Parts: sequence; structure tokens; C-alpha cells
Amino acid sequence: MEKMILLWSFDALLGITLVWLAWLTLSRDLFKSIVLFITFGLVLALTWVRLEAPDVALAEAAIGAGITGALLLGALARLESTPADGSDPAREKASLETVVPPGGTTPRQAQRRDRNVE
Amino acid sequence: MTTAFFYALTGIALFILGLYALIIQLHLLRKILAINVMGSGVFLLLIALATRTQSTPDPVPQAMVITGIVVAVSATALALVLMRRLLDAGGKAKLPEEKTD
Amino acid sequence: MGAGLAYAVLKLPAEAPGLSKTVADNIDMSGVDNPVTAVVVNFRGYDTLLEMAVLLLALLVVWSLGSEPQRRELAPGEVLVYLTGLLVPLLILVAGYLLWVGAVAPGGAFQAGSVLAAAGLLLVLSGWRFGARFSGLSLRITVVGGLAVFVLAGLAMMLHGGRFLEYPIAYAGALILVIEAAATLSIGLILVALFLGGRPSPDQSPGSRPESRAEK
Amino acid sequence: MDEFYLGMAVMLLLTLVGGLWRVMRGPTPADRMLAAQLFGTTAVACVLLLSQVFERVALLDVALVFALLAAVTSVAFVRRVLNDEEAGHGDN
Repeated sequence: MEKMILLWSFDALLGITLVWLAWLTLSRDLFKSIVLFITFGLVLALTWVRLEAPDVALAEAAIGAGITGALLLGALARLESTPADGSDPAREKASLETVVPPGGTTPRQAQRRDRNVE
Repeated sequence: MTTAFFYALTGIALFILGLYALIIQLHLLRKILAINVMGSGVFLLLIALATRTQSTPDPVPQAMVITGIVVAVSATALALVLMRRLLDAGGKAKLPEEKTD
Repeated sequence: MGAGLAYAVLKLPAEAPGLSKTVADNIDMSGVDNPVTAVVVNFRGYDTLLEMAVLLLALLVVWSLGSEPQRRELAPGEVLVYLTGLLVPLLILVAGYLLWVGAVAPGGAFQAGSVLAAAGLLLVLSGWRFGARFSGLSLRITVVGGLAVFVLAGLAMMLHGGRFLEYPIAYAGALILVIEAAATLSIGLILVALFLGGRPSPDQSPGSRPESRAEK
Repeated sequence: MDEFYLGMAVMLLLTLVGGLWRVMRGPTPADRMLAAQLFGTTAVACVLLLSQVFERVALLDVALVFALLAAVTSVAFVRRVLNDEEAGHGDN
């Protein structure tokens, strides 16, 4: 009996949190939206666990919590690095940065080359 | 009301919320998020209705949702690349009606 | 509209057997013990086959939109180099485990593929790109591999007198493992390539090493 | 014992909802991102509790994937958002 009540309160809390998170995600400024969407994915994976779908929970944990977040953050960074006047602020600091060519360098190689340049 | 119906109704709520946001939000990134929320609502509805069995849940909707999740993420990636192309081509990421946000 | 949907859902019977009994009855014929994997690769193989095609199509569209944007990445710091060195092998290990365990317990090609993609994402974020050695034919072969092995397996079954995507019980387990392994590699690579957001272009960059270009 | 585990899971969900306050208020992006990272830890604990309640060992794998994948998001945040901010309008 107590277990039923607890299970129900868990369900209710999970459902309300999901809808609330979705609402917040779609109504805040962009960075907040993305953080809230990552949280939404986490809570959704918990819901799959609750609904006895561990296969789906695995997929959601890998994609919803990891890959979608990285994708969205990358896109946001891209959006914000292009201001309205068209100049690219990242370019002005180029001398201090290591340009990684798409020629395939591992982090270690990149670092080593960095030192050589210094 | 059983657990399955509670979660199914939650899924419908998510779908409606996402659809509403998809229509009224003008920023493209937020439209992409709205589509993802809509998709999650559909997945939740499917998985919830799959638990209406006596023993183990129905595996067929689960398999469909797994493929659906992967398709959703690839579609999101494609949409984000399209958005970036639009930006690079001199367009804005926001549809023109809005002033600022 | 919401009310209409809610009404429609509430009119559904509170208990429906669904297909879980059918799947449970036929699980012995599928070659695996996990019902979800059986449905994904065997009973509803068409869905998964077309799903791989959709992934490939998304990648094709992204690549057709142009080459990947040139980013100026800061050189990774000590912490990131250490974290990548620690996490990437672990993620690859977990991907392999999920692929293997998918036959009997939750796991399978899609889960393993996304974990593999996470490992690739970590590498990309710390400055790694598809090298000249890998961005040509071998990359394309791996990306198409998942779909190709799936179709070839189906066609081989047709030659043996069966129907498309209908596996004989004796080889079903091994076949599913081969198909899933190819699919895992493809899914992981496709997701990483989608994250890069464009066709890899080693030839255009000024910094690409000449010796690796010569090897192509 | 199941009641205890379920009660703890409900508590963890409540702390997650409480943590949302930091996401909404957090003055810097890093604050918001850290809060989201903390949710990942909460989710791992929650999944582990549920695996006991439902007696499914397979859920341990879900917790494992959760724990590993949370790192990817934070790396993406640091490398993309923070780095670009420094490169964009930082003085050093």
C-alpha cells in the first residue's frame, strides 16, 4: 500500500517535472533553453527507466544527455560568434591560438607542435 | 487512471506544448528544440501505451522508439547545419517578424 | 486538439496484450534472447534498414552543403588531454560491451553506436579531425558499411532460397552480431561526421601534412 | 526496503527540481551548466535506486552510460561556449 502511494508520487513528480521543463525550455533565453533541454533529456531517460524500457533508456542516456547537448552547444557557440556586423571576433585573437588543421592531429601532437612554435 | 494513461497524457501535453512553441517562437534554434520536445511527447505516448500488458511491456513500440531517437538526433544535426548555412549566407537565425528578445 | 487526443487515448482499452506474446513465442527463432534486439534486427528488420538509410541521407545532405567550417581551436589543456585519454578507451570498451550484451540484455547497435559517437565527439572537441589518411575512401566505406552489410545479408538469404531479411535459425545469432557490429561503427561515425557539420576537407587546409597527402 | 528506496528516489527528484532554481538564477553560464551536471549525478543515483526497486540488473548499465556521457556535455560547454567567449571579448 505504502509502495503504491510512493510509486504514484514518484510518477506524478516525474510527469509534472517533464511538462514544466518542456515549458521552461521553450520560453527562456537560448543558453538557458539548451541547459534546460539537456535536463529534460535526463528526466526523460528516468521516465523510460520507470516505464520498464531499459533499452530506450540506454539510447536516451547516450543521445539525449550527451550528443544532443554537445550538438546544441556547438551550434549556439557558432551563433554567438557571428555578430550582426559580420566581423568574426575569433579571428582577431588568431595569433595567440593554435590553428588545428583538419589534417588529423591528436591532442598530444597539437600540444607538442604548440611547444615547438614557442 | 492507470500509470500507462497518466504517462500517455503527459506525452500528449508535451506534444501540444512543442507544437505551440513551434508555431509562436521565431528563433530557429528554439523551433528545433520545439520539434524535439514534440518528438519526445510522441515517444512517451508510445512507450506508455506499450506498458498496458500483464507481464513484460510490448517490445515493438520500444524498438520503434529506439530507432526514432537516433533519427531525431540526426535530423536535429541536419537542421542545425542548415541554420548555420543560413547564417553564413547573410541571413539571420531569427524569422523577421520579431524585434528583439 | 489536446483534448481530442486525450479523449482518444482514454478511450483505448486499459489492458491490451499488444505483440509481446507473439514476440515471446517466436524469440527462439530469432537467434537472440533480448526481445527488443530481436524486434530491431530480425522481426522488423526493414525499419532498421530504412533507418540506417535515413542516417546516411542526413549525412549526404550535410556533406552536400559544403565542407566543414574552419574552426580555430585552442590547444587542449592538460586536464582535457588527460580526461580524453581516460574516457575515450573507456567509452569504446562500453560500446563494445553494449553491442555484445545486446543479444541477451538491454543494449544493441544503436546504443553502442551512440556511445561510440560520444567517444568521437570527445576527440573532436579536443582538436582531432578526420586525417587525410581516413577521410577518403575508408571513411566512406565505414559510413556505408552498416547499411551495406544489412542489405548484403538480406540478399544472401534470398540466394539461399529464403526471403529478404529472413535469417535461418542456425546462423541468426552470428548474423545479427555481424550486422550490428557494422551498424554500430556506421552509426558512431555518422553521428561524429554530423557533429563536424560538413564534408571533411584535408586538401584545402594549409596545415595538412604533405606526407599524409602523398599516401592517398 | 522497496519503500525506503522509492522514498529516496522521490527525494532525489525533489532535489533535482530544487536544483532547477540554480539553472534559472545562476548569474553566469558556468553556474547553469554545473547545475545541469549535478542533475546527471542525481539521475545516476535515481536509476540505481530504481534498479533495486524493479529488481532489474540491466539498469546498472543505464547508470554507467549516464555517468560516462555527462562528461561529453561539459567538455562541449568548456570547449565551445567558454573558449569562444574568451576569444571573443576577453582581454587575456
